[in-house]
Amino acid sequence: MKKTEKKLTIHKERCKGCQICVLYCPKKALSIGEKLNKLGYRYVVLSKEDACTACGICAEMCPDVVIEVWRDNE
Amino acid sequence: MKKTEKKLTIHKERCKGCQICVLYCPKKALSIGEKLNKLGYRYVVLSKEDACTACGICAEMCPDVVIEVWRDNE
Amino acid sequence: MSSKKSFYIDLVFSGFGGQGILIAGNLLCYSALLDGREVTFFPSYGVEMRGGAANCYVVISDRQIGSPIPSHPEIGMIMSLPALKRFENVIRSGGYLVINSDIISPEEVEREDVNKIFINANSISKDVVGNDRLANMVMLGYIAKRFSVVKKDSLISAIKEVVSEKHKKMIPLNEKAILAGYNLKLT
Amino acid sequence: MSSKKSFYIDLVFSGFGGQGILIAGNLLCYSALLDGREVTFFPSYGVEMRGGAANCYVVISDRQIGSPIPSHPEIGMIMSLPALKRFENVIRSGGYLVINSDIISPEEVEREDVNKIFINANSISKDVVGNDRLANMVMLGYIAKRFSVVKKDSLISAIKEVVSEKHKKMIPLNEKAILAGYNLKLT
Amino acid sequence: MKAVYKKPEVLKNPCFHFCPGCHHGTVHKLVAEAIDSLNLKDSALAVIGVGCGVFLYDYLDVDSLEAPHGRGLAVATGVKRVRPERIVFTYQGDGDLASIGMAESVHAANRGENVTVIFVNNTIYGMTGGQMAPTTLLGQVTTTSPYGREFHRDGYPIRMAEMLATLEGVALSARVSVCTPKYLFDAKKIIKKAFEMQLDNMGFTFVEVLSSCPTNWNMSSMDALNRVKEEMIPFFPLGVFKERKMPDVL
Amino acid sequence: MKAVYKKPEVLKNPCFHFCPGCHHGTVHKLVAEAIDSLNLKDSALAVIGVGCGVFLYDYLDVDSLEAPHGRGLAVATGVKRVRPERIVFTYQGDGDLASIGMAESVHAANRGENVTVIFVNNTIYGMTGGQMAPTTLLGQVTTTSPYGREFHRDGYPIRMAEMLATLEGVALSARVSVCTPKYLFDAKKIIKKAFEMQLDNMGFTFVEVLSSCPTNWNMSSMDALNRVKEEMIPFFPLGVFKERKMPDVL
Amino acid sequence: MNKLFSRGSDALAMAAIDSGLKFYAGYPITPQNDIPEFLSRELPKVGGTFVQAESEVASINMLLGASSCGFRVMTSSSSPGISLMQEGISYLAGSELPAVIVNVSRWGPGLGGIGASQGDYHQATKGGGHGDYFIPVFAPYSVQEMYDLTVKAFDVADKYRTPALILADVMISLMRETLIRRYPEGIKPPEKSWAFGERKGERQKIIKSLYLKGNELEVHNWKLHKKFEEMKKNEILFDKYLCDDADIIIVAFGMVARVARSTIELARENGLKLGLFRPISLVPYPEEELFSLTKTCKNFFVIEMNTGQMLYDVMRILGRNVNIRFYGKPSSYVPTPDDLFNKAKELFNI
Amino acid sequence: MNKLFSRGSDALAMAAIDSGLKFYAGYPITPQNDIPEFLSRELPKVGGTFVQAESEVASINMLLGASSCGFRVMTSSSSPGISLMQEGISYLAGSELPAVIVNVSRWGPGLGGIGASQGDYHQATKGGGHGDYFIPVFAPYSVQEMYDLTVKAFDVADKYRTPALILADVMISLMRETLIRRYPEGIKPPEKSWAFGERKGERQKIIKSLYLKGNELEVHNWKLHKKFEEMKKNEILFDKYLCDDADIIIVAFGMVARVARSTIELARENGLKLGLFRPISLVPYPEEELFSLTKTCKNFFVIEMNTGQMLYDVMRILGRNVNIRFYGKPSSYVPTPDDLFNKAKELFNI
Ligand SMILES: Cc1ncc(C[n+]2csc(CCOP(=O)(O)OP(=O)(O)O)c2C)c(N)n1
Ligand SMILES: Cc1ncc(C[n+]2csc(CCOP(=O)(O)OP(=O)(O)O)c2C)c(N)n1
Ligand code: SF4
Ligand code: SF4
Ligand code: SF4
Ligand code: SF4
Repeated sequence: MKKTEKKLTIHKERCKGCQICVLYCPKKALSIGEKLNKLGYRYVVLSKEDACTACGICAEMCPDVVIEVWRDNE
Repeated sequence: MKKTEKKLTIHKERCKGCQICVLYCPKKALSIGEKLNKLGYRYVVLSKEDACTACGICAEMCPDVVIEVWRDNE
Repeated sequence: MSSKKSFYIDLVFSGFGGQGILIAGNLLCYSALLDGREVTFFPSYGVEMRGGAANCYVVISDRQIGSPIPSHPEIGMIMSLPALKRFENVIRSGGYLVINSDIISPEEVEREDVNKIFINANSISKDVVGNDRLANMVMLGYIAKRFSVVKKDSLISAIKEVVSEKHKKMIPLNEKAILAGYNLKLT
Repeated sequence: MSSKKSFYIDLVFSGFGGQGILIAGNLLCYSALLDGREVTFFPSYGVEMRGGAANCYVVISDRQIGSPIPSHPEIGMIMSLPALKRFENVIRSGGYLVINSDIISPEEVEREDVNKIFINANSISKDVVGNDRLANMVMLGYIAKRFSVVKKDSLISAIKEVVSEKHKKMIPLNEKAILAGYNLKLT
Repeated sequence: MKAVYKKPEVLKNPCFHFCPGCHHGTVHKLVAEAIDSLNLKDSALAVIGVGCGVFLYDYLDVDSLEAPHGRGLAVATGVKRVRPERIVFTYQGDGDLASIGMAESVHAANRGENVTVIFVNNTIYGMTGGQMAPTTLLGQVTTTSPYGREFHRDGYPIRMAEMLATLEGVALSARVSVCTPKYLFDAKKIIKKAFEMQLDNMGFTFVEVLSSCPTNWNMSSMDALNRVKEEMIPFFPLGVFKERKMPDVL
Repeated sequence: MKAVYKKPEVLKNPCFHFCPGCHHGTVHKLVAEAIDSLNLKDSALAVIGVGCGVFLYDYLDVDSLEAPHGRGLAVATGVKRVRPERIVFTYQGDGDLASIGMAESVHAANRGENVTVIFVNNTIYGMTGGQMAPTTLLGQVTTTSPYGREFHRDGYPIRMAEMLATLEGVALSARVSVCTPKYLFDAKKIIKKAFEMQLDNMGFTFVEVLSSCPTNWNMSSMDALNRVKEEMIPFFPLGVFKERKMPDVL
Repeated sequence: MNKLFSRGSDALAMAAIDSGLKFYAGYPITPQNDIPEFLSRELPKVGGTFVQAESEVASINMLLGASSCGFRVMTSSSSPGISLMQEGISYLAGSELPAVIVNVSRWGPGLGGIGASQGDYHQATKGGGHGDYFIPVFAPYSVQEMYDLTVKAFDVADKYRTPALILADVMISLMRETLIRRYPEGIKPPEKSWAFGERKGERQKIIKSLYLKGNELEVHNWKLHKKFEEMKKNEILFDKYLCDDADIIIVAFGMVARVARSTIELARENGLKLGLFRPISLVPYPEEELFSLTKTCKNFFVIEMNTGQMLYDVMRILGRNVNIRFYGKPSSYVPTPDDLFNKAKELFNI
Repeated sequence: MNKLFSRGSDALAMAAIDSGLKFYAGYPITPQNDIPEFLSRELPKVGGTFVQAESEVASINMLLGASSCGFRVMTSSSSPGISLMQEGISYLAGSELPAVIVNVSRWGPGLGGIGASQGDYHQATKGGGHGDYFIPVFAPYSVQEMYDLTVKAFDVADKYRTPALILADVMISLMRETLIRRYPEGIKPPEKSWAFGERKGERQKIIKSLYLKGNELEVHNWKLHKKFEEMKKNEILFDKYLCDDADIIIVAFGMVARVARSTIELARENGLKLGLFRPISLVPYPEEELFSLTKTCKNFFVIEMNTGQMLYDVMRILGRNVNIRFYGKPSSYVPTPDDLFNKAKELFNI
């Protein structure tokens, strides 16, 4: 069985660091990084890439449409 | 037993001939007369004085406070 | 009515609703229009809706008319006691109160400096058309003639303008009542 | 500052909420009042509530002050990147951008016709008071001295006006931070 | 001789300008009776809406304040907040209270202002000559619904007593009628109770009175009376929709 | 690769001006998703109230009309009556819809205007800086209730979804939240249903979305999220309070 | 030719229908109820929509919605109701949305009375609403003008994308006189590409009055002001009567101007040369036309049914070198020709 | 002496409290929220009532209720909200009820913007509401005047039984500068025997604006007008700065006048004799005082943050024999002293 391909696009310049995605990620794969983006916020990073199952919940919950999630599982 | 004294005061100049009192008089003692008052309305008259029991319903129902009812029944 | 001095006459019609007050006023307007005059008609209005009252003003002139509500009209057609009370003091001094004496007794009128004309219009209506419902037309006919307001022909031709489609058959009766008033001789 | 030409200076303070922007602005005002000058203070406002931004304008003069919002202030105290972006083009030509270089890297500044002064205010604050929370005071101290805005004594005495009752014990730390900025020598 | 019925004291002048058979007169009487019986002549303060009831001060000997059309309950709020000792009531028609005044009515109710509302619902705009009201029944012909009220165009007749009863701030919400002796006696009781509750600082008290407007319904008084019974009551059921037994303390 | 989640098509510019953690962004997304999924980009017409959502047109690629504060539903009525083929929705805050706009809101609902309302209830005035709203909870401190909302002075938090559900003209009245994934998915469904019902000419559809305003609540996004769950939902229960299954024909 | 004996309000409503009115919203108020009553009956017959709104505030905002869709829209009310519309009128102006607003004005302030009055002149002409804008205002003085100026108002509203006001009074509205119902040829509503129609993949349209960025609101304000300057060039209406040789020129509008005509005839019969200047468009005001009269006449007599409002404009326009007298009557009884004649004699010492 | 470094809005709110404000009702709107926020905190402490109303319409009507009981009442808002109050203001005027209304005006029309503007001059001074009335209007230009003129407004409101308006702007409202908090001695609220108090068997009191019988409304209207005439005699406030020898006199109010002072200094340093005339009471306008300047000066420079509103009054007052120039800036950026100096040179060709 081929491994499911997945991709998380984080539009970091839009992230406001609210942590809603971090809270609801079922795998705790996300966290807030140290660096500031142009808006002056510490933005989210996918800190445990392997843990991510591309379930999309982070993206659904993000108020600022920062995250897009893709999967290829034929 | 002394007969109950009663009195109906009809302020005929205020009567607008709406007939509400006539309708609700339980004894059908009231009726609308032929003559016009100063306002131009045919006003109510106590046409069956004896029938009246001074129950006061006509007065209660009259929108224009035309009728006052008195009774003395000690 | 001289050719130099322009023609101008103003009237108020007043009574209860149902007495055809507005119809009478309107009929006079249409007649005057047929005579080629300028006409304004102004119905009463008030804050209170009174079941009772109905009034209107009519001004007829051969020039453009100023106010359609004359402060002191010359002629009042009075069909109820409240109407008398309301307009008695409004008629101009030297003007005319034309009063339906079947409804208002002469002693109700207080003013001295106006001319009072009493017409038993209900009775006349009863006489000529069988009921008192056209008292307004009787009064109007009289006024039209007495004060040379409009031409007789115009008055008659205008009836159809104010009688609604479904009451068409009433036109001849109206005509009768008007003529009764028109031909009325009062002393 | 000559005795003939009147004294006038206008500044804008800008950064994130929490950086003490308004406190710095206010402190400058109270100091200038102690110097006996006319002062106006104008806080920013906007339709949007942004968690982030905080700005204010301060004008100090020895005459009655016109607009409390100068169109092109001479000096900008800049504590965040958005602040830089917003006010960079507002400072008057030949004016000064005083920038916290611990937050904004020099290459972010685009304008050529203004003087740029970079202060590593967070680091200095850390050095003198143990944390970076008084970077605002470091910057303010520098500005006060560099542009002869207010007297040192006034600046120090005014601290108590802007520090709330329950933070009283912070006064000496504020003083330290201000003096650090005041005594700063930049090349 | 004792009076079985006599003109209420506070009714200084009962020569109402209302049309024959109009229930505004009846409602004026009932309010006057309540004021008499609770001895409120000095303390009552009427806030009068714009509608056929606008001349209430000509009839009732109580301090009176005329509110702009629809704003009775904002005005009453202003009065009651600074003169809590006065017994403040508004007298408003359905156009006034439920159409233009909807926001002020709902919010005063929601705030639980300690005032009493006498709401005269006659399913029409009386004073202005018979236009459609928010309470006009479906199918009812008015001068601005010449083809009958149609819900797609005009919406539904609104039941204020029920709607307001859903609000926490409301202490009493009731609908009464004065079209039969029995209903009238009920109405009398409820109106009195509303004032009593205000005296007890219970909060917002609201009495909707179904009323006739023979003139603008184009009906005789008798037919109008019947219409209240046959058409209005079925749509606007009588009753007490909410009655708080305790003052408003959480 | 297939998108598990990608930016809705109609969301032309997701660089929201909203504060960190503000649910306005989430609600904008959900509306955009509904428009995408029902293919309404060309037919949707937004009537935008005045509040933090006032710049909706900067984000959603739909024809947009700015209404005066509180008048969204009067404006939407005007639009829908002459352009019934457009799918009209209002986007309004609690100050806008439930305070100043109360009369317009209740009457549009009562008329059963065939429009959809997205009502963002964050218990506060966001745009103007945190004043008390009609939905502010008891005890809540705001800039104009510095000692906490007190019902005697300020009235009760008003439950719009429940109140409007009592009106005949309303086809759908529901309250949703976006504070957890489960609630968010429910919200998504309801918002879509509201638009579908408008497409089916069912009448007035109303979706109240409980939302956070971390800035004016003086809270972190996380605490704000919690407040929605712990304080708001208990007072403003989620659910569908009315759903008409048939179009509005008597 | 369609010659009728018509009520002013009906004439206005007919003009609206002839102009292609699509949407009317209004709230009852005396003395203008004939207009909504007429339209509730007639508008549906021509495919228009009549809505009785819950208030005047709702009415004007419904107009904002319907107008944004490119249709001709109208509301009518009377003074207190017009006050309630001021925010909405300002929004219409700011959003550049055409609409016709009819004020059958009554007597204020407050609930006042329902008689005729000209007490709303200031409100109508100097922006009752907030912000820097003017809207065109027309003042009919006959049943015919109720028709003609309504047609004009729709035309101007569309042309300049602005709300336009008809300032009428109860007399002209309730009275009946002859009316020729003639929709002028050549007047056509313009295409409204800015309005919401079918979108069909076009660019998103936004209609708003909020301008926050940079100086865009300043630009917008000047744009609105330019419209007003354009209107001054193109839309001025006035009436002059026997001004050429007049020793005293009456300046009056609406009902009063009507009475003044009779006064002038009366005066001339008595050897006194009076003339009349009547602004028909109150905004834009016929300033040049009025001022040019100072070449031949030094006496001006302003008459209004208020305590002096248009007087402010007349003083501004004529300056201090002529003799201006004022007679005000804040009363529901329109003065008679005699009244005015006597006043003229009294105030000008003749 | 209580010398503070205070925000304009706080100064105003303090003045209200010092004047004995008993009831405030208002609805949030930028940029005047500091006033209700201050009062919601402070008013209860002195036994007053603060109500956040559901709207501006409700606010003004709550004032009507509370004022009828004889207490000092106030509301505040900004332009769109003030438009919504116009009906209520007209009712207050008609019912002769005192109240203070604060307009921290913003930029219209419509939603417009929140910057400083003087676009509401017409609305404020020429009756945004219906009917024939004027209300006093005061325009502060400093934090100190925010205090002083609020005290004045309460005083005038009571004295004439009229609503009074403070026309402020966002700059003066949000800025801080020094304030001396001094309630003037000798100013006392009058007894209000007309108001609802305890009745105690007295005659029924009726407060209303409906006058239907005979000519009672005419009488009432003239009564209101007389008040205005009285105010003209007693309540005019203005400021003159270096007018005596001026070649050009700037006429400006509020914020702009403040900038103009600096302009004048700048100009005089450059050898140009400018002066300033600043109306502080916009209603009643200092007409005589302004006109009397034409004796010594023929050049007048009107400057406003709008496209020309007070200009109408200045033209009316000065007439056509002097040279009037106008510079308008409907923009949230208050012009600088330099701007005005340059404009003066340009417009007067110097
Ligand atoms: C702002 C405003 N709009 C409209 C009116 C006109 N108006 C007077 S009374 C009234 C409504 C009357 O109906 P209702 O409130 O039901 O009372 P009723 O006369 O039937 O008792 C209206 C619309 C007004 N006075 N003010
Ligand atoms: C007539 C009027 N009054 C007041 C305002 C000011 N105002 C703008 S938005 C707003 C309320 C914002 O709160 P809400 O509607 O709850 O939306 P939020 O910002 O919380 O999303 C107010 C009062 C206005 N624009 N117009
Ligand atoms: S939810 Fe969105 S805005 Fe918030 S931290 Fe995550 S990615 Fe950033
Ligand atoms: S109820 Fe009254 S008004 Fe009616 S008929 Fe009887 S007495 Fe007359
Ligand atoms: S119009 Fe109707 S409500 Fe008004 S007094 Fe007459 S019957 Fe009563
Ligand atoms: S103020 Fe509140 S509602 Fe407005 S954007 Fe910020 S968090 Fe959202």
